[in-house]
Amino acid sequence: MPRTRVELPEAIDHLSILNEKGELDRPLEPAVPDDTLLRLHRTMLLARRFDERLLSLQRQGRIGTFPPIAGQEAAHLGAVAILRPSDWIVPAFREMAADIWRGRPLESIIVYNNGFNEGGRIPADRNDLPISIPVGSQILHAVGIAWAMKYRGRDDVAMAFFGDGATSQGDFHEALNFAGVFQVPAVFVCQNNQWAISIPRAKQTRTRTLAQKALAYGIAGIQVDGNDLLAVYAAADEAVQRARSGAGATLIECVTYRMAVHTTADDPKRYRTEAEVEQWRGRDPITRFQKYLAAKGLLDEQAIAAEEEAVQAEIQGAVERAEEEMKGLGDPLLMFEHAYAEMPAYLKEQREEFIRLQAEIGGEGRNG
Amino acid sequence: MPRTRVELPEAIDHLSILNEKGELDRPLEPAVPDDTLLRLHRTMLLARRFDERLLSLQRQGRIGTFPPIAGQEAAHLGAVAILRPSDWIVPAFREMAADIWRGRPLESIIVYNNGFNEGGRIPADRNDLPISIPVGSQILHAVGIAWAMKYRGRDDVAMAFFGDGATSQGDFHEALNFAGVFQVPAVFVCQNNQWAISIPRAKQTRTRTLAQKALAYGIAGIQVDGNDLLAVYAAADEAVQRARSGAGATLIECVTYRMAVHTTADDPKRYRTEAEVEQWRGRDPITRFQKYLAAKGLLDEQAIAAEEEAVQAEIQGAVERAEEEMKGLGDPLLMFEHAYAEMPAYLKEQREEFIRLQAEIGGEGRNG
Amino acid sequence: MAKMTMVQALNLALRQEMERDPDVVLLGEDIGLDGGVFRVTDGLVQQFGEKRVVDTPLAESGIVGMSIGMALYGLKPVAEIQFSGFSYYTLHQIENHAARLRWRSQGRYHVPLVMRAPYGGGVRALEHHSESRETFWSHIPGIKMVIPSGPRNARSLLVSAIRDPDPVVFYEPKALYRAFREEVPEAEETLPLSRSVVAREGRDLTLIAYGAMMRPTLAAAEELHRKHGVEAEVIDLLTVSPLDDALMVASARKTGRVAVVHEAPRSFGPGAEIVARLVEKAFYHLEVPVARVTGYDVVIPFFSRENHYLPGVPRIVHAARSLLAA
Amino acid sequence: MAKMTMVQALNLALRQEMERDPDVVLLGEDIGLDGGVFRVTDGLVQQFGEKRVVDTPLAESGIVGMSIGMALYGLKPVAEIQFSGFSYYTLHQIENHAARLRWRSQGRYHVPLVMRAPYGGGVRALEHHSESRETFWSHIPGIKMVIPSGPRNARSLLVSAIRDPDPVVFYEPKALYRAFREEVPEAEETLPLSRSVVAREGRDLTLIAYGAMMRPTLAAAEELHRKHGVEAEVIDLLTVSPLDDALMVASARKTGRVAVVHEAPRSFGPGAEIVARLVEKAFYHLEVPVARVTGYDVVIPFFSRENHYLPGVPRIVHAARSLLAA
Ligand SMILES: Cc1ncc(C[n+]2csc(CCOP(=O)(O)OP(=O)(O)O)c2C)c(N)n1
Ligand SMILES: Cc1ncc(C[n+]2csc(CCOP(=O)(O)OP(=O)(O)O)c2C)c(N)n1
Ligand SMILES: [Mg+2]
Ligand SMILES: [Mg+2]
Repeated sequence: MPRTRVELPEAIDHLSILNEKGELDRPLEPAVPDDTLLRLHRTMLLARRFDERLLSLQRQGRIGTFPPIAGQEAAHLGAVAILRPSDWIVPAFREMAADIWRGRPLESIIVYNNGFNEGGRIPADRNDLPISIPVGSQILHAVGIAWAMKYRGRDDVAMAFFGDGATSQGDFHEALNFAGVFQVPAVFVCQNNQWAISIPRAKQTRTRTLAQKALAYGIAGIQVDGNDLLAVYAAADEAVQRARSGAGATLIECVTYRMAVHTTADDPKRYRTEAEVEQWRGRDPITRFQKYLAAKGLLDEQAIAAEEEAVQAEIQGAVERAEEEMKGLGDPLLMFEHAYAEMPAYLKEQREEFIRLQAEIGGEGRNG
Repeated sequence: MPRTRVELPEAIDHLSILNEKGELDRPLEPAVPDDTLLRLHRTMLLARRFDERLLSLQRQGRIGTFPPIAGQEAAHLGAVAILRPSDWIVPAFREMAADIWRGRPLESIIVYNNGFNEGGRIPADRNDLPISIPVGSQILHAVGIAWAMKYRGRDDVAMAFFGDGATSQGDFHEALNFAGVFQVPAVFVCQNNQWAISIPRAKQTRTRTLAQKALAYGIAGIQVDGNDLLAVYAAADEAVQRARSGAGATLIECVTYRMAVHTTADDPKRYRTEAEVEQWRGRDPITRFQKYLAAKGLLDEQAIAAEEEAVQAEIQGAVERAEEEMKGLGDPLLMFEHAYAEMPAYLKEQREEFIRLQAEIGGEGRNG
Repeated sequence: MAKMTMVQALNLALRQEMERDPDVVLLGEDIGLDGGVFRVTDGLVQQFGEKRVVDTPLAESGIVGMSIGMALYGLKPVAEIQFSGFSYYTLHQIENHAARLRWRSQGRYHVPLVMRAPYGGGVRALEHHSESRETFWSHIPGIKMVIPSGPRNARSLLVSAIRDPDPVVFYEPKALYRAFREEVPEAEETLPLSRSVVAREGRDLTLIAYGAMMRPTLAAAEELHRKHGVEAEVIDLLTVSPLDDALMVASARKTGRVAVVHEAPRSFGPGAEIVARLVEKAFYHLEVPVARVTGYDVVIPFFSRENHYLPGVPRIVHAARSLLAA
Repeated sequence: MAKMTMVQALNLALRQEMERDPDVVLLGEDIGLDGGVFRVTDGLVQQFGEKRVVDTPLAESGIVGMSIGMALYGLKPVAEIQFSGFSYYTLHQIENHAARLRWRSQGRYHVPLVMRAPYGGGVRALEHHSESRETFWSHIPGIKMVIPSGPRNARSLLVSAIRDPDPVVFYEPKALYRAFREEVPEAEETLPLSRSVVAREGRDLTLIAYGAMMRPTLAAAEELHRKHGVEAEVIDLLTVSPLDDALMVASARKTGRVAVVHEAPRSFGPGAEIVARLVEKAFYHLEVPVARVTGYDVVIPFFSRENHYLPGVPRIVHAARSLLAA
């Protein structure tokens, strides 16, 4: 009695399946159909090349600021790959490969990044939320969606994404605690990319892992090599099964790295060394996955080259379609739409005022 | 490598020294001078009887709503007992025995509870914050104070109090995480009294203990029997030493029970059974401590009776002084004070307006 | 028809909407067995079970953030914040998300949540339990800020708020929770949001108020009539934002003399917007400056002094008579 | 004297105050090695060390809540919130505590913190990075809401804000961070908080603005002069709250024609309070209704359309000419 150790029912594991050399831990290999493996590869490659293209469009002033994802493709794609269309994803802002996997057209990403609200539209057949910028806040939405799924008796799950920085936010805490209390079918995927802008992981929290924060909520927690698509997939599979079976939520920490700038407005040279980045370059999730596919006989140099060409063509088409589409956008009156289901009287008056003003002071540029 | 258990450096202990029968675990007995033990007993008794008196004043309409502390005396008094005057305490609203220990006059508690802002005044020689009602929010203030102590190179500590319910708040999370990252000399005392109004501890969070939440912040955590003043004292001693020595913060979960209503506006019959309350009556921190003192030869029936009489006299004096004091309070112009160091022009005008109005519509009652 | 307090009327609204629509769920602190600290949800957990009347952990941002998710999925969450003084914890969820998800998704999603909270002074409460900060929510595009003034309109407005496809902040004047009873029909009643009403007709001057201030304002109008032969028109906003200015403008044009009454601090308070609208739309009809009878620019004092802070009948009558004397 | 951008001028203010007073400490996200995402704190961690330039975990309520504790202990924390769109996370700390601890403790404690945040549109930023919600803070008794309009007054006001014994919310117009340079003396300069200034004298009408809107407002005044022979008086609030109405009232009495310019949404925005003050104090001098040239009651659109939302020179000129035509 007097001074005793409290035994905790939960424990935190670390999972890795494909190591940095692309070598497989065979007993842990998840059973993924070959065509899915190839689609996953294709999506990672597409996302990587599109990211690069966006960067060059941004440098040319053809789109605005955006957050590149390079290096993190496996960390989020591996997790959504296990989902059904009826599941929901609740992204932060660095999950482009997941968005693409779920069917978001590349054009819409360009349109969004060029400052058109139209780029935020989501087709009626996808159950995904738009990008959420206020760090940590969206995790609660996933809990609410998961709660509603359970309420409706569905065996779907809600999967939320966020970064290492987000784990410091109060909303992260409230979300995971609610998820534990209500035992909702949620999966929390933390893309621990080592940095929150200039703040390194070690200054974000004193804990050894982020996964262990699950112990504060009585939910499952696991840390995985986030540059190992198979490990992410396997952990997500386990978590999704747990969720679907009614056994509650899971926190998955994907240990990965942000290879590029935080956003195009950022200059990482101010706060991190090239040596660190270099070290992570050797852990690239795509080349590692390619080695695995090659070893399985699913992919060779030639096939990779063909894929590279195909994704470039796809990207080129998207850029052209987006630039065409954007010519027709920009009607300022759109700004008065979608504030409410029905436009309030005073807002209607403001809209009228705007139209009158446009006529009187010239329709060009600032109204403004 | 593949699937391995993450070893956590921290562990959570449970501590109990005086059991429910008042029996001592001798090796763990903290060295507390006899006169301090007697002062602690006196303070618990005073707080208990004053709590009862406040309840009757409230029922008579002589003060407003307040949150009784009965049952929790040891859980907070044990923790502050180890502090120096230069340490700071950051209370929630259910730490009256601690307030009294730190020198708050009983009168001021009555004046506060009767809706006079004057009751919030704190003498210049005490480093305590006033009561903080927004649950969880004050924990961050303790972190800031502790940070400032470290900045100034003092070896003082800031001790924050809060309830089980508060652990669900985002601010709790942010505070403990900051404390871990900045390694500040803070002690977080959670009075887990099993209820947050009508929400039982089990619905507040799915974890086995509250203390284990420390694992999410890389700080020390310990659970103690909160009705055992010696255990609380010993845990606080350890935590305060840790803090003073620069080794960081501690979360102490004091397992206790709210014996009375949440506040005088509450009706616990709606949500908890009399049997549960009865069970906790047997664990009363005061009778348990009295048995300990009796076994030590420091207290007997007669001495207890004398103490009872003394505290009643002290309370009676305070009630009389407070009621006398309150006759002189109520000047409405006080409401314009202490908004800013210097009163802004428009507020001065409002004050003038108020004075004019008072003259024109009569100085009585509502101005209003 | 039964005579009901506002608490009972709100309870009726919740019960009937829950009976009518299985997507309506309640969540908040102590709303289950405890029935809410003011008993607005009394009996509902017994009738609908813990599945639909959800006691949450103590975390306001959590409550509202989770409600947003529920609403996105198609439910109609009604979140109770125990006191409006703790609703500030939710501002980022409301401003950054609830108010914008329709807009952000260009119409794909919407957030039909209601955030209920008792607000205002006059009940001898502790610090943080008497504030009136409806301005925060009123200033946010995409949010509706509704405040009833009596049992019957409280019921109707709450029903409308629950059915409204957009997020509604619903502040309940706790001073009126049990202050008086009104006939509230069992049969369904709704009131449009974004529409104020004339609570009393008059030709001499216009008093504009809402929520708990409607009582002293109407009492002042009565006293003006009885003692001074003055006929005050009284407008009850009901929805503070989006602000319907049609009635107030019409009334101001008719009377030329207007006072606004609210308990929120004066500066940057709702009264300012009302003055601005009247200036925009009825300027040339105003005989005298619009008066603001409001809380002062201070924190509402602890309860022994709160009656000096809160506008009351004498102050409103005084302001009205000053308008007429000018 | 050196020609400085606003970013440099703010940096100078911070540096000099830190040199002068060891109690001044900075905290926030990315303010150390990164120098803040806008580089306002550039070089400071190198000069003062991590002990005084503190990179925090990503938690706004934490930053401000901790600052409150630091301030209570006697330090002078200057907290940076990376964008004002994320300052809402701190409302409960500001309203429930920072604004009240002086009052709650009846003068024993006070909270000399500054919460800095870039606000406003015009820099082609992402969602949540262009808002203007100074109303939230302006409505809170106990808080000062300060917004500079150029490098020189930014420096002086920030120095004053740091020295002020009360909590100051300091919104920096990010559109002006690097938009132009001004001479900023190396020697100490302060400006009183709660005092607006006449930025341009004129007799025909009054334009009231602050922050980023001062530029188009002054440009509009120039155009009115040049093209239309109209002399606009321009008032720069500098401190939005507590609102100093002396200058604007004097100006309105002189010109009788007033327009308020701000980028915040119109309804329940700062312009409403300005109209209300003018009605209270200059009603009989107003020839025409006070005009509000503001953002619309919508979320500021993504950057391709934001210029249609933001008031600009043509709109201000148009409003001014309409005032004169009426
Ligand atoms: C509440 C909030 N605070 C600050 C920011 C500014 N900001 C954008 S991203 C970011 C860092 C996020 O770090 P992390 O969560 O690790 O995600 P990552 O960017 O690494 O993907 C910050 C501080 C924000 N968007 N939201
Ligand atoms: C932020 C906030 N939300 C709600 C309340 C209303 N409230 C006051 S005390 C309380 C329960 C607190 O529970 P706990 O933290 O366990 O402390 P206890 O009352 O048991 O001492 C609640 C919900 C509040 N004061 N602050
Ligand atoms: Mg990160
Ligand atoms: Mg409790």
